[in-house]
Amino acid sequence: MDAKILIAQRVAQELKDGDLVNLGIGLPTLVAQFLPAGMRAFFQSENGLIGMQALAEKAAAFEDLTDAGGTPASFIPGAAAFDSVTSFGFIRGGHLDVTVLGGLQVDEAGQLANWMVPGKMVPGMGGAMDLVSGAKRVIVAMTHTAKGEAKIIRKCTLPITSVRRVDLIVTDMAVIEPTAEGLVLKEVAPGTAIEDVMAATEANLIIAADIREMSLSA
Amino acid sequence: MDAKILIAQRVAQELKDGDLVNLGIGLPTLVAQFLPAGMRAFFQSENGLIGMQALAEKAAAFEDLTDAGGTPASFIPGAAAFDSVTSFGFIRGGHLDVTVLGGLQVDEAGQLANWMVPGKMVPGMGGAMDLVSGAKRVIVAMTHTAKGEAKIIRKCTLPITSVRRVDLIVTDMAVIEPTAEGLVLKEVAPGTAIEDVMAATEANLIIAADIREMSLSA
Amino acid sequence: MSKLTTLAAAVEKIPDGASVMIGGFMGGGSPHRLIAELVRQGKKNLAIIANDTARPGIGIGRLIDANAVVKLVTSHIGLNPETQKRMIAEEIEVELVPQGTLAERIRAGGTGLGGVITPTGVGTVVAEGKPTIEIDGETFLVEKPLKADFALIHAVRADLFGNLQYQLTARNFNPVMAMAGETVIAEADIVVPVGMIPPDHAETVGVVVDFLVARKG
Amino acid sequence: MSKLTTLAAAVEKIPDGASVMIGGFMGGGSPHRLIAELVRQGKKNLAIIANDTARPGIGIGRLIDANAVVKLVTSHIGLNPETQKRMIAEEIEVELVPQGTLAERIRAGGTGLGGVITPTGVGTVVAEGKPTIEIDGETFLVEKPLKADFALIHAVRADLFGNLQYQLTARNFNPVMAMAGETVIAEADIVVPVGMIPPDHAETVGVVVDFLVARKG
Repeated sequence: MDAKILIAQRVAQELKDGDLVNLGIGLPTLVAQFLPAGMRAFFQSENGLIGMQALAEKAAAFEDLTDAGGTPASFIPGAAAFDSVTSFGFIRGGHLDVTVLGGLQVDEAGQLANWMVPGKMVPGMGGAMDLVSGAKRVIVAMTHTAKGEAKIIRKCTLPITSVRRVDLIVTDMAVIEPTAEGLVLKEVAPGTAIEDVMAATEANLIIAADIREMSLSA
Repeated sequence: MDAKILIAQRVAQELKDGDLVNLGIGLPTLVAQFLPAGMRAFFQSENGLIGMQALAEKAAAFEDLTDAGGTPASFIPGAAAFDSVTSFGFIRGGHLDVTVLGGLQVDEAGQLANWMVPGKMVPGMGGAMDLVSGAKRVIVAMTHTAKGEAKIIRKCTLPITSVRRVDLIVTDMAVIEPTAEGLVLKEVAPGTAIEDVMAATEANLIIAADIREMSLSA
Repeated sequence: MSKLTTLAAAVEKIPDGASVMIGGFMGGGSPHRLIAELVRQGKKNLAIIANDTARPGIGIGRLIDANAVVKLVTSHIGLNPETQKRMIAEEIEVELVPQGTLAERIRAGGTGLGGVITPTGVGTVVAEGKPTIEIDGETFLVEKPLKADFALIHAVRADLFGNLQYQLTARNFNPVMAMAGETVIAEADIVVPVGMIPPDHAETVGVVVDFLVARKG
Repeated sequence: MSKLTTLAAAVEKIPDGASVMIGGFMGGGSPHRLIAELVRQGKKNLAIIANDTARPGIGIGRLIDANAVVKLVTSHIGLNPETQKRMIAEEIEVELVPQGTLAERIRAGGTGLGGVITPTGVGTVVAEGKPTIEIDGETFLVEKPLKADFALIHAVRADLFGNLQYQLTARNFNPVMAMAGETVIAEADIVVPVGMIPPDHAETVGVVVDFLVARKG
């Protein structure tokens, strides 16, 4: 299975009925496709809409309605539009149940770095710092390694996005929960051994007593 | 002439075409009646409307449209409604050209007291503190004395509304401009002698070189 | 996904002693049916956050008359002699807050800001005991956010999901309070199916509204 | 009392070196005609405040392409390699601000607040050199207000007095910037007579708008 699809499927199971959810650009946006049947989540786009959904047909594209990546989108009945001030009022004010973001690094303190590589790539933090600081639950969705390099490491070497400890890391190899005691390995991907995960991870992992294989259906 | 009418007429001459103006409850609301012909001011009501005007006929009263005193009102074409946060954003943000308020005391520093008499009358400041701190121009419209007691005094004995120096005091006896040098007596009401104003004022007054009689038409 | 409930059931969720924000300005735009039901159910020891207490017998004034309030954060009580009397008799603890500061403190509570930096009140009795901060040579007051267990909101129109629309000066504190209540109960004159309020006209977004009471229900 | 003017006349008011807020999010809801006219008139040394610089050739990206910008306060330049290149070459001084903080700083500028007290950015590089404040045991950053000489706004509909309406995600930074520009120039897809936008639907109040440019004009 494609690594991104696997991650998106697993993250989708973390959402609860009625949740207000923000999906970052890229991999996280795939999550919306894998909601369990009958479950309803409300997707916020930080450029000013709650109730966003993917465009069903290209012909319906409208220049005044895009997602946060600038891609044409559509909305569900009952959706609401608002300005950037209000949008981040929802985020910072604790109204957002879940945010799913990509990551460059996560460390043993559960701190995320995802907005710049000094001297190389300086995209800016966009909404990421507010999202990580403000959402009730922060899920990092990323590939376990990048070009063979570990991304889950002892201590972030890149500038962090927030001092806040993220709530869950979902990769193509594992599900890891940052806790006050450290990173707890809770699930491994189908066909992945615990040792494979350990080898691909620089950070220390605490193996959960009830560790199990990732379940990919609700 | 009625003292209140005289004050309202004189204050009306201070408004300029296109001004955004907030009129306090009571005497100040009379000002709107005396705008010079052809002049257009926009009246803000702090409960959430710009473009308010007096109700033309009682039958048009509508419970969801009142002035800040709770009295039914109406609006001009092009009026806009907004919430209390936005309303005070206009006031504090320097968008309000003029505020006209009543006063209990004004002192030589040009500081106004108009929101409480300790132990006797504690109405609360409502929007007065924001208005006096935030408006570009603050005009105090009040009777010169209260039950024979001077209201324009050396130093406010009542709790002040703002440390800000007000821009003009219009009473039934005089027009006084607070300056860095002190209170400057600029105009006297028709039939009022400078000595009468001095006698009814506890504060020191600087007599303007070009002191004149109040003109009550534009 | 309807949030519609009965008036009685909605108000039963509010326990004695709760902190409650109530929209309205001199009675205009207050949730009058929710207020009447608070009185009917005999609620006590409420801590009310509201712009004013209207007049005796009107709007939030009815909660004062019913002796339901022990604490009050407000900007103006000048037109309600009952509130003033009870404040002076120390039956109600009253905190007077400049109106713009009150609005911003509630906004800060609802949007996760740590406080409000305002010029309003500097050098007055309002500043007593509060920290100040100097920014670019100017002194400002630092005022704390306000939140509440409940926010009681009046809207002119709601869809079943809780998207709300307001009207003229009945808007006032309602939209900002809808963001700052732990549980938000809205009373609407008109309730319509989801989809009838277009996205650009939903002034309060339904996700923050927990319960909805129709004018008749 | 019409505020309508021509595109050229409106943009001529903006001198080289001015600070300019521009609405829009990745090009969506940007005042595209005003931007094109800034380029056509060959403006230089502008200090731009905007959420992003879109992409090369699109929206605010066109000002980057035209070498019109020397300073930029923004939250995201990830999709515009031109901006990144010029930043690294030190041709443009870029201040990166978290998006929610950017919105609040502009709001503070437009509404007379002395600053913003936010949890966002605490303990990160964003906090470097900035004061922090402790409130009820929690640490927050203090961020300064932002104002600008001009704000360039895109609206879907305007009346001649300057009341503005927005549409879906083309709203974004436009309403808040309309409060924070010393001079506000709005470009609207549709311009209607005064009275056609009812009071409850005027999202930006005309009193803050100085000049209005129609789609064709």
